[in-house]
Amino acid sequence: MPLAEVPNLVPALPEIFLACAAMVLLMFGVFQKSPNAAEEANTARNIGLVAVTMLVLAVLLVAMVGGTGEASLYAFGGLFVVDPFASFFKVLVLIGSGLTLVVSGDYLKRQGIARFEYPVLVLFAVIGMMMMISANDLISLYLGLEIQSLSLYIIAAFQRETLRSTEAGLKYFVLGSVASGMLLYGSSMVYGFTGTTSFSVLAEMFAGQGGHTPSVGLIFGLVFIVAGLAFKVSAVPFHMWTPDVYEGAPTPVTAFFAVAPKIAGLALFIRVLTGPFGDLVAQWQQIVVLLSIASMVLGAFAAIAQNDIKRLMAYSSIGHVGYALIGLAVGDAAGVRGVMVYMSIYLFMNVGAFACILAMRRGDEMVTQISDLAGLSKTHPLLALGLAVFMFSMAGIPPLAGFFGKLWIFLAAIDAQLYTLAIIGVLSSVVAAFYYLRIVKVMYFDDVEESLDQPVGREISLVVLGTGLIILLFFVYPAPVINGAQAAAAALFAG
Amino acid sequence: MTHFPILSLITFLPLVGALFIMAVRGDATVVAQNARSVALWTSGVNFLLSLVLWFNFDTATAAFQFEEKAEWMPVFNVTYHMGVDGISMLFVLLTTLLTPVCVLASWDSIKDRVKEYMIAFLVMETMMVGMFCALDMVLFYIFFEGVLLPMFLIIGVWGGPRRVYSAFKFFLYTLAGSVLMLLAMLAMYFDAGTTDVPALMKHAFPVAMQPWLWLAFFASFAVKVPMWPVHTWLPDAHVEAPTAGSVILAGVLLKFGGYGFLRFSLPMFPEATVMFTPLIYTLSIVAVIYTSLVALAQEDMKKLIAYSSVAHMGFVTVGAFTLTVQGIEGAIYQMLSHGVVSAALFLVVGVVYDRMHSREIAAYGGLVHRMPAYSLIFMLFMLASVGLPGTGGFVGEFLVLVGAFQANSWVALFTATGVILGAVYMLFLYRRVIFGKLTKESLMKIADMSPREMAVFAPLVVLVLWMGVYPSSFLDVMHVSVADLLKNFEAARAAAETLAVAAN
Amino acid sequence: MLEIGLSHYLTVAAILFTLGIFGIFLNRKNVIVILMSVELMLLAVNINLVAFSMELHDLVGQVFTMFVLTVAAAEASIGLAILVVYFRNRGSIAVEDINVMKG
Amino acid sequence: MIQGLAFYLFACITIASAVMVISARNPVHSVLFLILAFFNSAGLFVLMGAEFLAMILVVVYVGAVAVLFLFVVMMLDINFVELRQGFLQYMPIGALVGLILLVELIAVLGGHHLAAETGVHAAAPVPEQMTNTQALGELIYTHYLYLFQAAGVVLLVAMIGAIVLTHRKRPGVRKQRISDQVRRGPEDSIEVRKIEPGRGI
Amino acid sequence: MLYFAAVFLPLLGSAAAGVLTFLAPPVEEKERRHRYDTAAQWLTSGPLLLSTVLAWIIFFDVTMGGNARTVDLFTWIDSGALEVSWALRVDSLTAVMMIVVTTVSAMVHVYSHGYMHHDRSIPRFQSYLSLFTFFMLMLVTADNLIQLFFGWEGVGLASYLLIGFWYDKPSANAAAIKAFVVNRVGDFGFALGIFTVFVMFQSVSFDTIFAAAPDKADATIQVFGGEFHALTVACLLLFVGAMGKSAQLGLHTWLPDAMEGPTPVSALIHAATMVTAGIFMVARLSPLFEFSDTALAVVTIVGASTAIFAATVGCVQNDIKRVIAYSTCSQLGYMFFACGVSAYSAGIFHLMTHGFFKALLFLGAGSVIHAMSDEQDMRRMGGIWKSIPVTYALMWIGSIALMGLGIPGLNLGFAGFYSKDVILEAAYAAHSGVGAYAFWLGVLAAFLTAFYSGRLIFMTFHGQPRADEKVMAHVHESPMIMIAPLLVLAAGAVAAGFLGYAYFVGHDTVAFWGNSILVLDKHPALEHAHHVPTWVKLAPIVVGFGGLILSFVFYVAVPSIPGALANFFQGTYRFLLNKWYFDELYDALFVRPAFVLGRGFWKAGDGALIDGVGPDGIAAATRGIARRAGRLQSGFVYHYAFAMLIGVVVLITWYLLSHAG
Repeated sequence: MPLAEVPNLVPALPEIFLACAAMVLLMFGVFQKSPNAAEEANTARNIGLVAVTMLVLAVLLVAMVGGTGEASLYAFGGLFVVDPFASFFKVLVLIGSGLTLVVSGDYLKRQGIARFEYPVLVLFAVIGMMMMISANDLISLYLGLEIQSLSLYIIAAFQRETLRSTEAGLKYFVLGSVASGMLLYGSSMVYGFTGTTSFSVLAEMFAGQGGHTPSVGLIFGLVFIVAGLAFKVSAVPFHMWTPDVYEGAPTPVTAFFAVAPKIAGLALFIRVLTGPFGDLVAQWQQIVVLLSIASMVLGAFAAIAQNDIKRLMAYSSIGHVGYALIGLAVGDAAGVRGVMVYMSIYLFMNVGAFACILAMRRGDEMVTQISDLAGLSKTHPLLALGLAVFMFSMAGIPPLAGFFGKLWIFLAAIDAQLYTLAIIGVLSSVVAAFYYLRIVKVMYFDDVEESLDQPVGREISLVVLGTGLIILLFFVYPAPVINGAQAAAAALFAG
Repeated sequence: MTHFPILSLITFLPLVGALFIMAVRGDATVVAQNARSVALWTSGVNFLLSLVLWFNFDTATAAFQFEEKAEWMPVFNVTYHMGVDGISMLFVLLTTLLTPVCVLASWDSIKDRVKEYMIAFLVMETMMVGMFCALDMVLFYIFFEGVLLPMFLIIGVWGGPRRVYSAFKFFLYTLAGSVLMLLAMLAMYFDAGTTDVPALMKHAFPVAMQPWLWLAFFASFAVKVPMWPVHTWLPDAHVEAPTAGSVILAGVLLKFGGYGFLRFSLPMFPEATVMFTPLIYTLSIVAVIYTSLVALAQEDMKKLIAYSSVAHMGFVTVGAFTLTVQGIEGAIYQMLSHGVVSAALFLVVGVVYDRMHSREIAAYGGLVHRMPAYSLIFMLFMLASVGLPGTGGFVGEFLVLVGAFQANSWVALFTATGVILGAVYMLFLYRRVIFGKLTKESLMKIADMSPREMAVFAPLVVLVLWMGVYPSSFLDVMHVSVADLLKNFEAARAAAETLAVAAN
Repeated sequence: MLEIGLSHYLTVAAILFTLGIFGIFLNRKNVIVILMSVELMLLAVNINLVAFSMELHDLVGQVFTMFVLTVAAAEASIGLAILVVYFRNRGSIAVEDINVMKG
Repeated sequence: MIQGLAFYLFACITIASAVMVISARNPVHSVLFLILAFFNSAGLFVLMGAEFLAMILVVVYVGAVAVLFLFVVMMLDINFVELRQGFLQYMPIGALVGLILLVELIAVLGGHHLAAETGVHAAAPVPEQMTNTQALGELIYTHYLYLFQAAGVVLLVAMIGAIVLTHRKRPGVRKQRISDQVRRGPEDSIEVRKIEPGRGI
Repeated sequence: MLYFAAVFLPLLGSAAAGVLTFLAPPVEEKERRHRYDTAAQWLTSGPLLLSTVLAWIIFFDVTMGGNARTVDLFTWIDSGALEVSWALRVDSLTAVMMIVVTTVSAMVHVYSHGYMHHDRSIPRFQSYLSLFTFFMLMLVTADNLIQLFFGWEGVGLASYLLIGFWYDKPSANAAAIKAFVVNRVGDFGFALGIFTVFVMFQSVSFDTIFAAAPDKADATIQVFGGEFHALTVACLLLFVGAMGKSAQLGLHTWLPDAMEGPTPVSALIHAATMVTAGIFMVARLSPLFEFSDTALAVVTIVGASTAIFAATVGCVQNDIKRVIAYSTCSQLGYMFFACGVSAYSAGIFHLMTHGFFKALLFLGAGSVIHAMSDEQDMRRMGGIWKSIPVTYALMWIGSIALMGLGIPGLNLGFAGFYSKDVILEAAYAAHSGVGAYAFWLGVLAAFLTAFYSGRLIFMTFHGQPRADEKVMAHVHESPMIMIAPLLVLAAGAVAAGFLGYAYFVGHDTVAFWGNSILVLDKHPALEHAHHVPTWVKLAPIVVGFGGLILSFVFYVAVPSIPGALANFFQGTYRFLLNKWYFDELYDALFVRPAFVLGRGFWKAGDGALIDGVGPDGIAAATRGIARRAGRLQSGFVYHYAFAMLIGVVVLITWYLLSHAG
């Protein structure tokens, strides 16, 4: 066997860059002398800012790598792939992580958990996600997933002095491990029944099969993989961890959870189902449809009874995943394009909404009850406006961006003649509108009981403003996102 | 035609005004005052601009005019396409007229959060005008739904004691209706390959598909109209909304449904339209009789007028589905005149509500002693609502009934009973509020209308008489478009029949 | 009967896997046992992978197994760390006690 | 023959220990049974010709992971008498669902025969002349270099995590600071005092 | 221009007075207020008098000069085939109506100066009166059905406003609403009739439909689930409108109540003009009615029945105005059955004469009421003829005209003599079943008419004074401004019949009417009316004198008889006194159920059913589901894991069953 030639590292440049950056920051943090808590927080803040910068640079790198013009770049012997689809999602993940990192600084400091490990772990999680997105092999999928998951377990429990945070971490960990186990078990079966773990080979293998039904064992494996992935994107019935973890984890972590891993998970979900198993769409479509319906319906109904806004956002995210899964269930370029548009918009809505939640402080204590928002429109008019925009957008009311997300999804569903799915989708969106409206109602219609603290942090204001404008004005010029998604989706199915 | 994007200007000018108001800062009272002025100026100028449409409108063609088209979402083949024809142009004018009226009507009655209020109204104007101008389904839907946002806030923030319930009911009811329409639109897109309304009007949808599409659109429009039995949101919304909110709700929002039927259901699904006409007739007749009777039993002025709106809109739906020239023109006319009359009636209620903060009919009586001018104006609009010849209300009702009689004499018979019942409840209302001895202590000092209030009513008074005496100025606008609509309808029907024959 | 084939190994793995899952949801009292159950599941996966690798004459399965082992170790350490901090807050690791958040 | 017997031996013990892991009253026992299960699985690995993995299993799992478990179990001073009640609370339904799964798995896997299209794709066929260890090494450091590095990241993350979560600075604790010790010179540790004769200290 | 001025001058006056209503100072400033009141009075009366002069000029121009024409103003409604213009169509029929309307209206305007002297809102009253006149003129000058409908509803509105003029009085308000609504019921039929006409002819213009009517004589139409003779359907529906406006049996209930309005209003609207619009309409549409024997028969029967019904009720009423109101009702019945036997011109003739003498009676009654300090109950009058001799004399003139008394041999009598006789003769001459029915009921009604007219005179002016001292002390003759119009009307009541007979129904009739009225040759009742047996000619007069004498006996000679009779025939008396229980019947049949249904639909239908099952029900169910979904999230890790397991198992099992199975 010849000695390994130097592999082509270019496609993985963003990941490598981030990994190096993370380790440098780690070193820097470790050897930085921080005599007292304030100093330590300051260091953490600086490292956080550097991390954000790194993420921004990574976006540029992704654009650079993805912009080389070729449809798909393979690296490391085909274990790693970069295509427009991957680039698109990586950019989303990077933006989401960056924004959540920006808004988290203030919170961490106030809660006394501003430690440099936080941004570093976020960076590692991002690396994991990017690996997931670029995975072209079951093993790289698994490792990426684990890097991400391990980092997330840790930051979920990051506020280690509180019971809630640690309980969130514990629950997430236990259930996450089970899900990983299932995913692995499924992977092993797929490997066993096909003899390969490479997505490309798998795709080739099934490409010519046509109507031939694959072996039951393979499908079993697929079901287990789907279950594991469904857990990561918190699709019903693998969603049970979501509300508890969202509620318990520190709010910036929740914001991060709601955005980046979900997007990466969906990307992975799409990659796995449409890539290697793309020709088995008939086998998995029904499964995804079931997951989708269950998620939409549960997301819509369960959120109504919530009083904690973070918990509500958890159910909301479950519902959103349900919609995104409609696009996946369609299983063609239109569907994937829908998911991509949907997730792009979802990203900004959620970041914005969580930024607003992060601004909820009373008497220097963070609060998360919905009733705490009462009369926000009088005390913090712009914040209230922002949150209202996000809520309406999530409810899918035009002309806000959320509507367009749903539009593209339903467009794909109708095209694929999944009428029942579409009808359940729109009806559950009406139910869901109820609880989004409830938040608007609390902010606008109810009277102030006890005002939240002024002022709102600068980063949060900026993020709310920025994301709010994006959501508000998306309709003016939607072409970049849609065209990007279109190209990416087309590339995914072409290659 | 002019290439100046006049429709976009009219549509988005209010939004500019809203942004301007948003930028206003400073002392609370100054901000409020400035917000009011800006809103009034913006909407006023917008009205004047919309008159350009009126004067430059070519009544000889059925084609869309003042068209604008721009790329928007090329992947989906969705364009930014605006334009008006004889059916929609007048609604644009109605909207631009009513908005300044509303702003003026809220001048003193809204004291809390004036800035937000005015912004909401201007945003709403944008949505409403856009809805009537949109010639692309997606664009249409965006405006159609977008109205919910400001209206939800207007009811919820500035409304009465049960505003939360009403606002939610309004929002969710209408949303539930329209999401199904959205799906139908998407299905249409895949059948026709475009979302362009003029193109879709020419497209022949498969007969098997039409009933479903029709029903989905019906779900949306029926709620908006509102038709019995999905009308219950309306009384609640009206009762709780602030005066100007009710005005816009009754004056413009209810027209969305009727307009939608004419713009989509009729021209695009002719087969299904014919198939479901009995359903429409039945529901409309029930609406007319049932809600008229309900109106009779009301104790709240606004609720009574709200129920009367349901009854009047029953005429509209009957008219639209008679598929006769008179019926359709009558339906449009009825919508326009109802837009003016019901708006005015809500303003009428608002006048006394501002003074007494009660809408209970029982709280009033003998107002004519203190408020003669008010009584006169109330009388005028009450009569217009009753459909007295010489007022706008008559022409629409009459044309609808003429059309209905040609289509189905039973429908005309039952619908016409609404004319009798309408007289009963309106006169009864008027009598209880205006006539009688002035005995209530609280009313002894009530003042007649102020000049500002007069100014609010002036355009409406002129309009309602104008519409009654010389309706041709409005009917002329719609003739060609309606004729064209019917011509295409018949052609589509004929084509479908030949197809069916050929298939056999 | 004594001819040992792939199916035998797979069956063993399936039983182990099921036992692992059993351990997770039947266990009421001790989180550590849950962690051990997870290890059992991963063990089952490893047996599967190695068995397939043997059958297919392909080393990829074994490579996969090695990574699984690595990750499993990392996972165990993090799991135990979380458990420790949880215990510090709650003073218990009974599974039934982990329900501050619900609904 | 011997292989068969060995398989049944290892398999039975593995499964029996697994049962004990989840049903033992005392977590310490559970850990010990886990170790037993691992040992026997290592035996199965050997039977399948994966000697390196068998060794790794023993070293990593038994040597590190299981011991870690044991350590934590001991560290968390738990009253074992209270535990393990209500074990059978949801047994029937749980068992039912679990059994369904098991039956389905065995039904599918037990009757496993490789599909016709498989086997041809062996990406890394087992080389004949090399030992298992060597072959794996060749593979990991070349073709799977990327994943090898990734595994490193996983471990790094785990390390950071473990430290960040459990490491506590205790203000009262004295720690050895080597750099301080090294930097310490005579100047700041020795004070030279002139003592006038005859006066004493 | 002439036409235009004649029609629109009243509107101008109305508007001017309307403006004054708002400019007028408060009642407290008596002097200034008075100036405004006077101004308003003359601003309305002036144009109206002018309009009257113009109307007479037009009348002579049209009837004598034969210059019937139509002036198109501008388009009104134009939708598809439905093209309607505002137009002034003036032919003989219109001209007759115009003089009746303007003359009576002018007199009433002037009379009101005195009668309303003490009222608080004189400008408003005058404005309403002029407004009414305008609408009435629009009605009679309509050249199409829809403009007719405009005037039709417009006079209804004016009637509503004027009945409810004293808005403090709940009874007045109720009466006003009742009038409007009952009229609406009629208009409902009218409107449907218009639709039928439109469907048949694709036009609503008189010229077009009259020209096309003969061709459609046998046409049928598919309406209301059956196929009917088209013109019959149209005419019957239109006649429903006429019934409402002209207070015919069934839709008459509003008229007596309408007496709640000021007396000049009763004279103008509810005696002379508005209520005759129905007759006008039937006459105007004679080219349609002529082709439908069924419709004509119905008209005859309804008219005759109303005539007798109202007369019976009129005999027992005690309110002076109500007696006259029922009398009006009854006389309108005459006019209708005249039309019903195709003697349209006779009907119109009676309309005109009736306009004069009935206005006279009403205004006379007003004068009495004025004199009696607003007392309307005849039981509290009596013995005042000496105090108000002029009024007394005028009332006699009016009553005699109403009774239709005259000297048969000389053919000499007051107005009613000519017109009523010719109607009865025409009914007899129709030689048909319905004609005979009409004739005999008409004769009987003539008897009753004489009886109640006499009763009115005797109860009011003769016998012992039954009012209290204070009132009696105040009894005084009305001022000149009130008497003068009475004199003018009296002149009409005396001479109109004599002067008009030849033109309206006599040998000049064809030239007079031009082609404004169509009578088919197969309906020669009017021609034959001149050649009926003598007993037919004598019968009305004989019964008239009989009635008068009977009333004299009852109320002057032996005043105890009525009471005794009432006691003896208690049932009948009650029945009559309560106006055949029509109001009670309608109340039970329509009014109450409407309110009950309304409330029921509101509370049970909207509230419980639609909202309960619909939005509220769904909302409650949603909340329920939400709570249950929340409870599913128990917080226990093992439940969560179990859910995942179930998820996997379900998916696998489902797959096995559906795919591999």
